[in-house]
Amino acid sequence: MPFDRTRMTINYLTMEATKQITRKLTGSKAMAQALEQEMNRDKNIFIMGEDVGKYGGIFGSTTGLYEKFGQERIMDTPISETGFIGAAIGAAAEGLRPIVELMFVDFHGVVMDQIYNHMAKIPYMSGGSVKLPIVLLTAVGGGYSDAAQHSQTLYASFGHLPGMKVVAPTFPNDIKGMLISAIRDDNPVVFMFHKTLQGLGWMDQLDASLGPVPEEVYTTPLDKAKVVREGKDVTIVGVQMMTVEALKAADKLVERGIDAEVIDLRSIKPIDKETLLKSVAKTGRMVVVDEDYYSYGITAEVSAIVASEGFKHLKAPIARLAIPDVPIPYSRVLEKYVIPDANDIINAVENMVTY
Amino acid sequence: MPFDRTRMTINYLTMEATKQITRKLTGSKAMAQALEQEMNRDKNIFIMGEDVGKYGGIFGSTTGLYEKFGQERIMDTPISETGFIGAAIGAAAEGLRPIVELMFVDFHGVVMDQIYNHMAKIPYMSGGSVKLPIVLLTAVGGGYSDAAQHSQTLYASFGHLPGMKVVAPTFPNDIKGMLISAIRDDNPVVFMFHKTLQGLGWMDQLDASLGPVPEEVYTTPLDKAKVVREGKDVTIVGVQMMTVEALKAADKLVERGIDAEVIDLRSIKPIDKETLLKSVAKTGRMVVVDEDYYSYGITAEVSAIVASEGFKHLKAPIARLAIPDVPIPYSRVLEKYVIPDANDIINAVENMVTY
Amino acid sequence: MKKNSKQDLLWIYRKMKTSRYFEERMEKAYLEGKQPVFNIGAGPVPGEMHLSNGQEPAAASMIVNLTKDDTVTATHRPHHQAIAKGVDLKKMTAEIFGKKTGLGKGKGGHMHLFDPIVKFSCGGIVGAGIPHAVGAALANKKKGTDRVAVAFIGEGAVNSGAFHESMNLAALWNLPLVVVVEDNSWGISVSKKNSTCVPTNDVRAAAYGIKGYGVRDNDPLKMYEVSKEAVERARKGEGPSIIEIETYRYLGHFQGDPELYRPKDEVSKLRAKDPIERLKKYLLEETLASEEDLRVLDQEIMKEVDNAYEFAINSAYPEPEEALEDVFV
Amino acid sequence: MKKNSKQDLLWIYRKMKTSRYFEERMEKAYLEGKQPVFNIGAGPVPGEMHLSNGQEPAAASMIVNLTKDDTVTATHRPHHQAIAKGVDLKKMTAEIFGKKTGLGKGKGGHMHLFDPIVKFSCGGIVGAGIPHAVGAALANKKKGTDRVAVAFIGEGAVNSGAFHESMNLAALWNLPLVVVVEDNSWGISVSKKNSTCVPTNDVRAAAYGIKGYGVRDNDPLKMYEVSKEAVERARKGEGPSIIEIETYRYLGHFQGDPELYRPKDEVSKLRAKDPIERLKKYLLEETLASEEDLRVLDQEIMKEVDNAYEFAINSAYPEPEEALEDVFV
Ligand SMILES: Cc1ncc(C[n+]2csc(CCOP(=O)(O)OP(=O)(O)O)c2C)c(N)n1
Ligand SMILES: Cc1ncc(C[n+]2csc(CCOP(=O)(O)OP(=O)(O)O)c2C)c(N)n1
Ligand SMILES: [Mg+2]
Ligand SMILES: [Mg+2]
Repeated sequence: MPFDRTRMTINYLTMEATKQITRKLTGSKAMAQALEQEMNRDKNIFIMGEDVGKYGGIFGSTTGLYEKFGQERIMDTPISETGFIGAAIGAAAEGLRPIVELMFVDFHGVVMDQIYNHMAKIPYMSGGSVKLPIVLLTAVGGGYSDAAQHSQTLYASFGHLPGMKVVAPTFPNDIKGMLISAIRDDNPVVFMFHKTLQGLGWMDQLDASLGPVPEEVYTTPLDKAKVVREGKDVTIVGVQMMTVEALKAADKLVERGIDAEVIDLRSIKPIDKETLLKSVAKTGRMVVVDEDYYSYGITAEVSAIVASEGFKHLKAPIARLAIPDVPIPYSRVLEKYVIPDANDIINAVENMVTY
Repeated sequence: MPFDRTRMTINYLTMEATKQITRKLTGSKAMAQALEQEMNRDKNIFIMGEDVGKYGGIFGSTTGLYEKFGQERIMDTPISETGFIGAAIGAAAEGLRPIVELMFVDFHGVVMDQIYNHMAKIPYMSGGSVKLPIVLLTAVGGGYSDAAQHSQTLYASFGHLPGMKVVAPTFPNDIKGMLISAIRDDNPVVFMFHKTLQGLGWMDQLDASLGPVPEEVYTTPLDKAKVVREGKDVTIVGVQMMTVEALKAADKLVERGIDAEVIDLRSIKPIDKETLLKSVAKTGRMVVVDEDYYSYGITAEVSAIVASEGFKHLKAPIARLAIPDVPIPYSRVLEKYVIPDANDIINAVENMVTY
Repeated sequence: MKKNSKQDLLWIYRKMKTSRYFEERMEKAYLEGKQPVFNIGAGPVPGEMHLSNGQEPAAASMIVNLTKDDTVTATHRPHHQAIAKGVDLKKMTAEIFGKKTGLGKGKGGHMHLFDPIVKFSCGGIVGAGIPHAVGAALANKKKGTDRVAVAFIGEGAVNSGAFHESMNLAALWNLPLVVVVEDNSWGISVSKKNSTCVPTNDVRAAAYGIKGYGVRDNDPLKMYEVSKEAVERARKGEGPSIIEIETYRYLGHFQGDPELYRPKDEVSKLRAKDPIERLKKYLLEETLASEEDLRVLDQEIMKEVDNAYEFAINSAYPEPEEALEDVFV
Repeated sequence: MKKNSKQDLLWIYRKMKTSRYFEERMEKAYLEGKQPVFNIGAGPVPGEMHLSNGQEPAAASMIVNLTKDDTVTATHRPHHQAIAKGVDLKKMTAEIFGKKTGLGKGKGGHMHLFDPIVKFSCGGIVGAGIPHAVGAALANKKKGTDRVAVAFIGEGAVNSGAFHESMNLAALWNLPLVVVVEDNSWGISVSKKNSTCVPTNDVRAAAYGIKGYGVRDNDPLKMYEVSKEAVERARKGEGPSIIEIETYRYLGHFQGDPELYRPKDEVSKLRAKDPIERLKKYLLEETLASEEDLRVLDQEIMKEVDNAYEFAINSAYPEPEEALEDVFV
């Protein structure tokens, strides 16, 4: 949804290409670069989705690819998610490597059967004889008043179900590396990208959405969390925008004499226990922050893992911040209230250190 | 799917009607009785679903109702879940009170959009001006080799999403009372009934599936767990078949000198924290058992609640037993391995008391 | 055109004009706070904004045949239908501004307008409103009324599974349903040619053994005629039907759409055939109204719309904690 | 019927017979451990069991036109198509018995048979296999082959959204796809009359601008003729088509179905027109085979099937921990 350039100034974050090996890219450009490089490598890869062609993906995931690969490999589809995501399964079973985009994760309900009963289970039900190397790209996240049907993350709705790897990288560098890993994986991978972290000219401009990305091809593991800030007093675990908020909170906590460690979860399924447990063994305290719904979400799973396996290290109960089990409201003041932010994190940490 | 009575002996669990006020009913008969009594009370109630008519519901939920109410109120539908569950929303908005059956919860993926983006959110998005008094009946559970697409419970897939009350009663008495409450509730309620607890003549015969049910109309709260066995050494939390297994385990634990308290969760959303916390304050130990997938499931949410709010009472880490994040396999030996049972619970408890 | 339709045609004109003017103001309101740098989340009207300028005949010429008690379900592009259906304009505008006085107390937003008093709803998921209309039609039938339900959808939505399941149900149960397909040639950037395997969707009525109507070139008069017939048939228990109207999308899919996918002159060609101007000409030619009548009418319309904006702008925002209310009744 | 079809007709006979005999044995195997008290989870073959006795022409008379490299997707009632497609009978039987030697190492079961060597798959969700066939057809086209994909579905599945989305995609992209609708009159207990708003589903081809064929009365010869044409058209790039065959379901929806919803004499009437017997009569009358030829053939078939059962019964069950394998490759 790039804004009409003829009518208005856009704050272009994307930097010009240079000859340097590592340049700064937005999340969206990192995605498009990963896709392009992999499509050049492997002719079996093709992309299907709504508006992935000339439009370049509503959230810029396929920018420029239609021009490079043409409509045979970058296929616009009708609004038939069950049809075309189901078709990806059939094509993958024939040896192709489809990448399909579900425009907003919020629409998963029209196609969940194909995703979780077929894509995720056929490899298992076939005893491993059918491989389904599919990447399901989908945009997640709120914070820009797109209301109840276009603002969700639904991390746990996917994480709960077996047979899919589910990732949600935050920074451009990870976006590229994890997308390449996802494409090369012979299993179904749900690749969630956060709209606000795509660095699009028509959304909030965040520093986090622009970052150094090596020009060459590289892979980043699909099952590892990452310590993005080291600290010793408390561990804050986030994903995507909540990682960004956690870093913001950590910066402010310094002023209050608190040294927070921030973990970017990156992988929703499987969760990287080791990184979490190692951190909590050091800090003894944990806040988990999620842009998904509270109940049965990331805050529950991470708390459960750490409370069980890191029991002896915990100096205080784990704090859970997430959307309080309400649909995401439209009005800015309401939406802001339900999505956790740096202030909420700071409050949670402060309550905790005085526990 | 009652077995052909002309060909084979059936083990009839259902007792003959008597003049007594409370008689023993199976889960299925308890459901049908609740539906019948409420339909007699309120002409706005009608039922739609596949095979709910003459067949009486594949798992006996609507037994005998077609004969009593006719096809205007007990409507067989085509295999069009999005169509008819979506139609329930439209009809509810017009003041009717539809009850719709999704034959197996495993099929939710073809209709999840109607359920979670519309049924669950319209009341909120309308600022409360649209009420949707809908009951979504759906059969859950495995254990009889129905394989990956017909054996799931998916408790957390529903529990994670806001706007629906989600219940999963175990015993006939609760089934009737909670179904009546669900029907009378002005909000969408997902009512999950467990196939094996319906007391059907063609499945495993369990004592738990037959129990005393008052003939008169009564309601049971939709948001309360129930202590079904008092004990002091450890709390075992289950739902439906896992409650049954927990009770079995508790009986055996007595022999080993362990006095277990068993809680039947009953309500998946919201979870009744008070009952859980009260119990753990007494026992200091907890095992959570779930027939749903492990990650982001009931074991996570209950652990997180208790680890956070009951932190100071815990003498050992909470143990989590659930399906180990694999699709449900067909072969009996494999399926038995992935679904927790009394032995698994006993082992978990024994590990825990020696913690 | 029968003589007794004068009132109807003036009504259609009024509703088309109201919608047009309402959206012209919305276009401006939407850009507030988004200049010089566009940011979708900024300004008094944040989020996505789908305007229907050019598509007014689909709504007004159909809904003139409905009463307050008939049901309409609409889409992510709902203003023209909402206005024609008589949704409270003040509350609707307030909702779009995210105010407490809005239809949904600020919780719904522009894609989620619910006015049960006039039985109007819409939503952001393509195709999803059709089953709701089927349910309303079912309720109408069950209650023994002669009320109908009308589902408005885009041509893109016809390729969704929800369409097919709904049409089969409606035909099977012989429900009083009319589905209006607003064929504006585009589903975001995907042309009808690239989404739909048949040239027109009225032929798909054959798959359900029901009536299919086609209206060419955004014609408000023809749309009126055809809708009248379809609604009357539905009222009389003669079953559902599909109407596809070729219509025009003047603006981008949403505000901010760069529209690089369509020919630069497409819109100017369409604007030259503006349906409101065409109807106006017809009204004058047939002396159903005078220039002066229409001038007065236009002023009334502007006043009504301006009042609604004023109400919306002057209303208070909800308190943050109200976010937690209304999940359950 | 052309002369050169002799081989094909004998093949069809063989496949129909194999399926019939396979399922007759299955009916018995399924009841083991379920007598005197029926318990769906008991015995060597637990779980649901959907048999296709009576529906053999749909599968055999279509698949005779396919090669190993063409793709077939089937349903919850998959044995007749699997056998016609040449799925490894031993591994298939072992799978149904839940053995380690099965197609899916015992993880799939009777509704989930996957044999990538002959490009066969099926599944337990109504309608869900159609998009998979679309994807296979798309792959065939992308690879520049003349391979086709055939989706078998029941008449009940035609009312699912998946059907509609798939047909539109296939027609839009002009894919080599044939959808075979096995109309056995019932979707569990719901009759076609109560599920489908049109009498026959071939008319629904009009909604996609493609060819629709109807085959009456379970006729294996007519099915052969029509399928041949549809497959040839698909191979030549002339696009998808729909074939609906009126067929018979001799048994309950699943084993254990009390079948209280259908007339007691329905099945006996159908059985009197058994398609295998009809084809046999035709083969003899047209002297395409002698009684002796067919007797020998029948014996071969029984041996093949008996061997498969023996293999299955003698195979080992998986180890419990193997449940944790194969989630990811
Ligand atoms: C199920 C679903 N898929 C995709 C989208 C994203 N989307 C919103 S509007 C739209 C195009 C709709 O086209 P059409 O039905 O022709 O309506 P129009 O926008 O032209 O009025 C798309 C793809 C959605 N909202 N829901
Ligand atoms: C999406 C979905 N809805 C419902 C079911 C339950 N179900 C299994 S088979 C069946 C009937 C199918 O009828 P039809 O397509 O005619 O096939 P048949 O059984 O007659 O071969 C139903 C409703 C299912 N498996 N999947
Ligand atoms: Mg359109
Ligand atoms: Mg059938």
